Amino acid sequence: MISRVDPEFKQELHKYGLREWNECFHCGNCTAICPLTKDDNLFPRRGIRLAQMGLKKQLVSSVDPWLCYYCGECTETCPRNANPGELMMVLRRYLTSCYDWTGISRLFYTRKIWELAAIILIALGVIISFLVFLPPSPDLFSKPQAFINEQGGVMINSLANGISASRFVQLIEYGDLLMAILVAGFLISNIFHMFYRVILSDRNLKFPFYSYFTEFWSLIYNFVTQARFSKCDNRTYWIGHLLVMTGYTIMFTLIVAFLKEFQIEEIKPWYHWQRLLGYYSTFGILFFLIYTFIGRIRKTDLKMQFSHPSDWMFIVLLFFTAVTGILIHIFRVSGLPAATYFTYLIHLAFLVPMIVIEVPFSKWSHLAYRPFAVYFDRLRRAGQNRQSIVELTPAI
Amino acid sequence: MEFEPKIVAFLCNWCSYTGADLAGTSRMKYSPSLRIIRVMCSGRICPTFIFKAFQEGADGVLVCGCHPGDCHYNEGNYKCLRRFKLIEKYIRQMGIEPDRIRLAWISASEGKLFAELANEMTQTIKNLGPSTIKAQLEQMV
Amino acid sequence: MSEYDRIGIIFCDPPSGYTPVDLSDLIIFVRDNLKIPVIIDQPRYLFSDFHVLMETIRHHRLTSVILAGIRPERFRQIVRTAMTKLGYQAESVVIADFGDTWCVYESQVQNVYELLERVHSQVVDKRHQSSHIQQDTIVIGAGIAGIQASLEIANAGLKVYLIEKSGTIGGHMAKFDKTFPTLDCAACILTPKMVEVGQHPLIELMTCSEVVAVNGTPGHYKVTVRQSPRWVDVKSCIGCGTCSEKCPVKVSSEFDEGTTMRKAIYMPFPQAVPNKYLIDGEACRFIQEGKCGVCVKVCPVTGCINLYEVPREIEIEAGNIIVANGFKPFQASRIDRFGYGKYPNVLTSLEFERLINAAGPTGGEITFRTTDKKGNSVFVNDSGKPQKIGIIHCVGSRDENFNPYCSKVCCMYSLKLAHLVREKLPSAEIFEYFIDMRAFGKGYEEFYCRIQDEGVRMIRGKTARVDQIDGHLHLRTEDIIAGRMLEQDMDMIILSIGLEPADDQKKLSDILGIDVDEYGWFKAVRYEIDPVRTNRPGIWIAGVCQGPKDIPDSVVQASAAAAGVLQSIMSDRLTDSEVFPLTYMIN
Amino acid sequence: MEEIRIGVYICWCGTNIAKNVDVERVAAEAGKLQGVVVARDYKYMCSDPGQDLMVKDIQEMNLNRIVVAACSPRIHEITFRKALEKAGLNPYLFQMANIREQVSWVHDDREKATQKAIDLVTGAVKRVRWQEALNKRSVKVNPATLVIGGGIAGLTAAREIARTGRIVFLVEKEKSLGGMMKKINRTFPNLDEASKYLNPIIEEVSSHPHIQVYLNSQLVKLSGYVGNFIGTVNHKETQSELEFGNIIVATGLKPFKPTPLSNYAYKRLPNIITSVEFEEMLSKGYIRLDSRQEPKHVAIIHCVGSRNPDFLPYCSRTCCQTALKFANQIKDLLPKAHVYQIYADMRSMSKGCEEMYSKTAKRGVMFLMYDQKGKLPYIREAGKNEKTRLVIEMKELLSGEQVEVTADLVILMVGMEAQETSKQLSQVLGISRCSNNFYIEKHPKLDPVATTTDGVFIVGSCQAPKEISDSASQAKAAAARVLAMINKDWVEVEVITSSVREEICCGCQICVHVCPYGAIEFLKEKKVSCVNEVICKGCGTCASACPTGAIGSRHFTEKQILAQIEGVMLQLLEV
Repeated sequence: MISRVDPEFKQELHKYGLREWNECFHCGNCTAICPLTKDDNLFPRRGIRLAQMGLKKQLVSSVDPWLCYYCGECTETCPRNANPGELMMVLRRYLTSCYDWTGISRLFYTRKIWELAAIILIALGVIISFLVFLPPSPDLFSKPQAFINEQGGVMINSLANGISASRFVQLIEYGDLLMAILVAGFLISNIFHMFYRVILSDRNLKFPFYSYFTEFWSLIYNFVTQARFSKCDNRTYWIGHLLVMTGYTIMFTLIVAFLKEFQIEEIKPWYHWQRLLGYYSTFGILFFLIYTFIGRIRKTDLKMQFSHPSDWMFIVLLFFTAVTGILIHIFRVSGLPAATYFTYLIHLAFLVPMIVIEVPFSKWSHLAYRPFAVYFDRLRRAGQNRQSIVELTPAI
Repeated sequence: MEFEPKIVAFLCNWCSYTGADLAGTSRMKYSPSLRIIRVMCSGRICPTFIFKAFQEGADGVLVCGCHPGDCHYNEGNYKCLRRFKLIEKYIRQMGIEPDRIRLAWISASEGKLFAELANEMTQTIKNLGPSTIKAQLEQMV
Repeated sequence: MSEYDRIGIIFCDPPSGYTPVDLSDLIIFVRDNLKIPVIIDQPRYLFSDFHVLMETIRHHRLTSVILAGIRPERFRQIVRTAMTKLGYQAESVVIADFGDTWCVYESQVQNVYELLERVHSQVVDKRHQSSHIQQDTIVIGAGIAGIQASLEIANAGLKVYLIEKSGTIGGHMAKFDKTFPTLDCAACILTPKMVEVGQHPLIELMTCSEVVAVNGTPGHYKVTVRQSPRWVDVKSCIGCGTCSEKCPVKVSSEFDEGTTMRKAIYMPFPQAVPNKYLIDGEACRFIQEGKCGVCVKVCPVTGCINLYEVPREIEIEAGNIIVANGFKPFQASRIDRFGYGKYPNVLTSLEFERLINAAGPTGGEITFRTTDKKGNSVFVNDSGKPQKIGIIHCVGSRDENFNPYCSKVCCMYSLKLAHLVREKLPSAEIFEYFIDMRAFGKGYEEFYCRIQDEGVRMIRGKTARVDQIDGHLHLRTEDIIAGRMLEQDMDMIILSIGLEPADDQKKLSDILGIDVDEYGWFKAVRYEIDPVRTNRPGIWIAGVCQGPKDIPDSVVQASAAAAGVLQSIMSDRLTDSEVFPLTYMIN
Repeated sequence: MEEIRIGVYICWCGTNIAKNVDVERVAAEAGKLQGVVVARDYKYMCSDPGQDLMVKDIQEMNLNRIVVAACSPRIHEITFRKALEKAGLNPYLFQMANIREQVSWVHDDREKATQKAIDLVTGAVKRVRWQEALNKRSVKVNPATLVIGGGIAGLTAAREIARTGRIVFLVEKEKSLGGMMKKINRTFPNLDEASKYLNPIIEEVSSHPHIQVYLNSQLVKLSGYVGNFIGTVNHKETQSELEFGNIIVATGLKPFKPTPLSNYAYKRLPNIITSVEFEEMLSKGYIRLDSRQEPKHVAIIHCVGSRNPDFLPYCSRTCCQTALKFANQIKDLLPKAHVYQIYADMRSMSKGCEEMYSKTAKRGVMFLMYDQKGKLPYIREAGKNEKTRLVIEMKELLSGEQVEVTADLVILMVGMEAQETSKQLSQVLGISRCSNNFYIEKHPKLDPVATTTDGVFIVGSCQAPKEISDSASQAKAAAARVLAMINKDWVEVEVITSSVREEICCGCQICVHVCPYGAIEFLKEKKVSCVNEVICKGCGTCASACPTGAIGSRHFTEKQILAQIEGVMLQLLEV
């Protein structure tokens, strides 16, 4: 089928960051030097080609950008300094905005103030609803001892005025559940949209039905271990990424699913599972955040040189959430109920927007898209049961 | 041993000899039966050369010149054409098959043509078999 | 003064306020005594209409003009413009100012005559003095361009000093086996020219010499040349080679690009000109530590080898200098992902050129590179023949991290190498990895099609890295046209390295005062229509030192530079940088 | 008759000859021939040591005939003749056998090739016995020069020579000077005005006292030889006779008419123009469609006609770089326009052109690669509701997608082909043309501006398409040759003219009518013919027409050729 070349597409792509990649003259050096490329995934050159020619349909239906983990070697050795690595980053942002059928992420990516406004709006919404439903009890300041339990820590669930501890936790749980459903709904619909674009819209792609399941293990395996990331030479990124990923998932599951066991009144000894998990995930998140902050500021490493606002937004929110989380814990242990209450409030004010905005519409969505991309790629590969048409060279 | 004909070829220096050199630089392979003699112009080739070649036992004679109009000396190849027609008639009386001699125009850029011509002529001479002129002359003397 | 020179004198009208005076006797004096052929008396209209002035000068075929009268310099500028438009020097316009005393009294008439006489003799002498520009020419660098330029000038009957840094002339072309696109052997083209240079009475060849200082004015350059010692007397050496056999020191031969070893006392290559031996100062034990001296003992000609020879400086007078110091190949080791230097069978194209050359280390056989007992890598005949050869284009060229320009010749010589491999190893598989195939010249495209028909696989896609895995050279390339990743195991890799300015280019540009472009190549004043003229009159550039180009273009540029030299010598004046009428001054 | 002592030298030419010919055996066989005193083989006969070997033999064994079996005499006959002169032997007592181009390079069977080489060497040895000493004639050179063609090459050559004060006749068939460069608006890579360079030269040449310019005139007849040519020039229905010493041909080239390539629909669909027409539009300072609006989509298609075996099988060298220049000019004039470059190989290799390529890419030009050997891009009319009138369909190689490109204006980078007058002029000058009708240079590397005819030089694009700077360099190179000849004031002329042995001339005057140059007069009183050696060019037609063999051309005498025929066939006896 014939597709029409569209020179306007370049201007549109420029909004997603990085202007100079058009002088690529297709020498194939980046695809050859990248350790992750295989026969059908000839990224990053194919991505550059489609972007240069403005073939939107082919671009959106290719999963290549998600298979690149930006080790930066291609940009280093590119003879024309056309930043192929950074273009892959740009294409990931573009694909995120394409998969999102609501069009919100396109809005966030192209006009940064919308994203900021949305975050502030949600934060205010959280604060107000929190203050309305769970108002601070008046004697927080006058009689702080009322909230101290026998170990000297603050009973976190009974800080609200006239609301029993269990009711308090229940309300928070309802909020979390609501948020989780909302986020999951958007994310899964986007994934299905991605599935439609990558697999279904390609008429002549046929593959056995059972391969849906046989290949499913790859989704899980990649989600958990990010095996592909380990193939890049610089492994510290991979370890940092593993830490923050596990830490985040633990915190997320604790809050949404096991809030009752996690947010309890008495202060457990430090070796209790609940504390240990808390410490591990905060350490993981903090390690990653510090490493990324330094990298993005010093711009020594290639992948850190072009920071799009959406990258900063996501790290800043995560950072404040983590910091406020730690503060809550400190205030609880040291018995300061008022401080605990208000930091808890701020903690939520950062946490909720981060999850509601970042996960489905912005950078954080790659946690879903990357494993699915590997999964869809294996589906396509199973479909074509690749035999090379052109027997040019016996590629050993 | 399979009969390997010997053909004497008179090539003019400006066009056909350059064409033969071009066949060489382009590494075109042709049969080694040709024995090339360089003259300044095809007009220089006189009947005695052709008869001398047959007398010395040549199985065929090839005369090459520039394309009409391209001759470095304006008219040399026209004179050669006229003489060749005369010789063609004359050698029939001497009992030499007319196919044993041949006239061809080769320009400086037709290396390929020269190679094909050499192969083609070798083939025709092979079909005709060795020339018996030399043997007959030795019997007479 | 050559017969083409004609002087004209114009008596200008006096400025307003003076009455024109009869100059008949002055004109008679000028015509009879000074014998000036063209005399124009107080032309009222001449200087107002530029084209009439041009027409008059052209009609009388004037080559220099004397403006006489009262304050005639009013008209100097317009006459100068006319003369420069006609291609003459601006200095060919001279002023004879009678001062304010225009009235012709006895006393003033005499000094007017003397003034005219002095001005006239000054013009005649000036033509004499400027006609004596130095007839000799210095050519720096004896590659194919330097050789061609020297022959063009010497065959016109003028003396040439050919200054060559290394021990022999021939430059890089002497190292090649065949040349594209006609595949005739480089030696067959170059050696006769080298012989002609060696035997030419008017060419003085100075090897192992470098230009260290240039002063003097254009047309009269005084050049100091530092000749480092050969330690072997060129005249008496009979080239028997016994000294080289006995010499204990072995170093890698730079002529063979390190593929073979040579002795400290050596002849660069069998067809070298001068065909004599010389000693490599760094390698010779005697010169470094004062030990050995075996060569002196075995040399049949007494006194031929003089190990105490010292460098000497020679002063040469020259009218013109042609710079043709060639280029330096790109160091392939600068790109470590190709593995040059780490893996023995990754060769540069120049090394392969020597390997495949009949006079090369293996007599033209293509064999693997192995290391001998002493650890230096050599080619020996029985080290096995490679079956799969890859040629990687644009190594170091078209690359912003190294040289952003295109070196123009690598595509074509890679095709040629592929053909030579096909000729020597008919069963070998040959791959060429390129970005754009640049076969632009006469017969180049046909050559490219012929090589493709011979079964050389052209893969559009530049190889990124070469790793040696269990003896094979593992190659990763993206085959763009077929849309596949190629992981191949090769036996031998040839890197088509690009061209870079020579090491001494910066030094030379400072000494000669000619400017270089941002990559270090010499810059022509008006590259579009005159690529050989530099910003200093009398100094010309030719060949690759001006920018990467192939052999036919270098030869043509050498002759073009020779044209500039011949023209300046034969026309007795040195045209400074392009003589353009004022309106077209180039910024 | 002095005793004939022949030296035979067989050259290896590296491996070129030694690969297919058993050189030692040829030398051995040659050694057995009658009169051969020494027969050697050496790796590079044309090199310094090779020639010294020969000179030493001549002096020590006082040889008086030399045969060298090596490459073609057209390349190194002069070299070896010089070596003979150095050894004090007359250069014409020398014969070459071509065993490289005509033996080792064209036959694989080593045995038969060696046999053929032996035959050729035997023929040469037998022939060299009958060769006599001849002395080259040196002739005074007329300092005037004829330059044919008024393009940048012709103008530069004329100016370089005229500046030394010598007369130049400049013949131009058009009515104005400037040639192809006049049609060009700007030059690459720095986008300078072409007229900024061209006009001063035209001005200087047309007003130079030593240059006589003949506009809309052509050279129709030429006679004489190097240093003393006489040419008749048709000049506005008058004919003028000119005398000059050298000829510099600078007739340039013409653009290819793309009409036969139907897929480009040239002249069939609107707004499809060639690169030359686009240059005219640019020199007017604006870019307009037929409908007077400014185009929004401009497509530039490369290799139209070039690299195409049915039309121009060669690469026209300058169109890629011109196309990049066009892209920059379009972006300057129409910042909002979209430019597409549809190319096969981007051949931007000249100085500064790779940087121009990357600059053009930075400005957002879209490069699409098509397979020049496969299906060419196809231009068709766009549908009714389309924004643009034209659509180009092509298979894009870099992405592997079948794409279509919308275009308002399509510029075809047409190839360059030889002038149609080149056939007629090559016959007048007696120089040969290659298969693409460009003139053939004597040797691309040894002698790139000379031709096989001495005194005739070819410069600029009449030899092959090339850039302006290369044309100017070639013009100066030819000027150097001419100036060198003028400066030396004499030139050696081939001496193989005819001569008459009056004792056996029967006065039949056949030779007088046969000679194409009228160089033979019939002396009434002696009743014999006599050759005017100045006019005779040595073609030898008279020698073969003479019934008694009285008239013979030197160096190609009857005896010598008959002896060579004998020699060539001699081997038949022993085998």
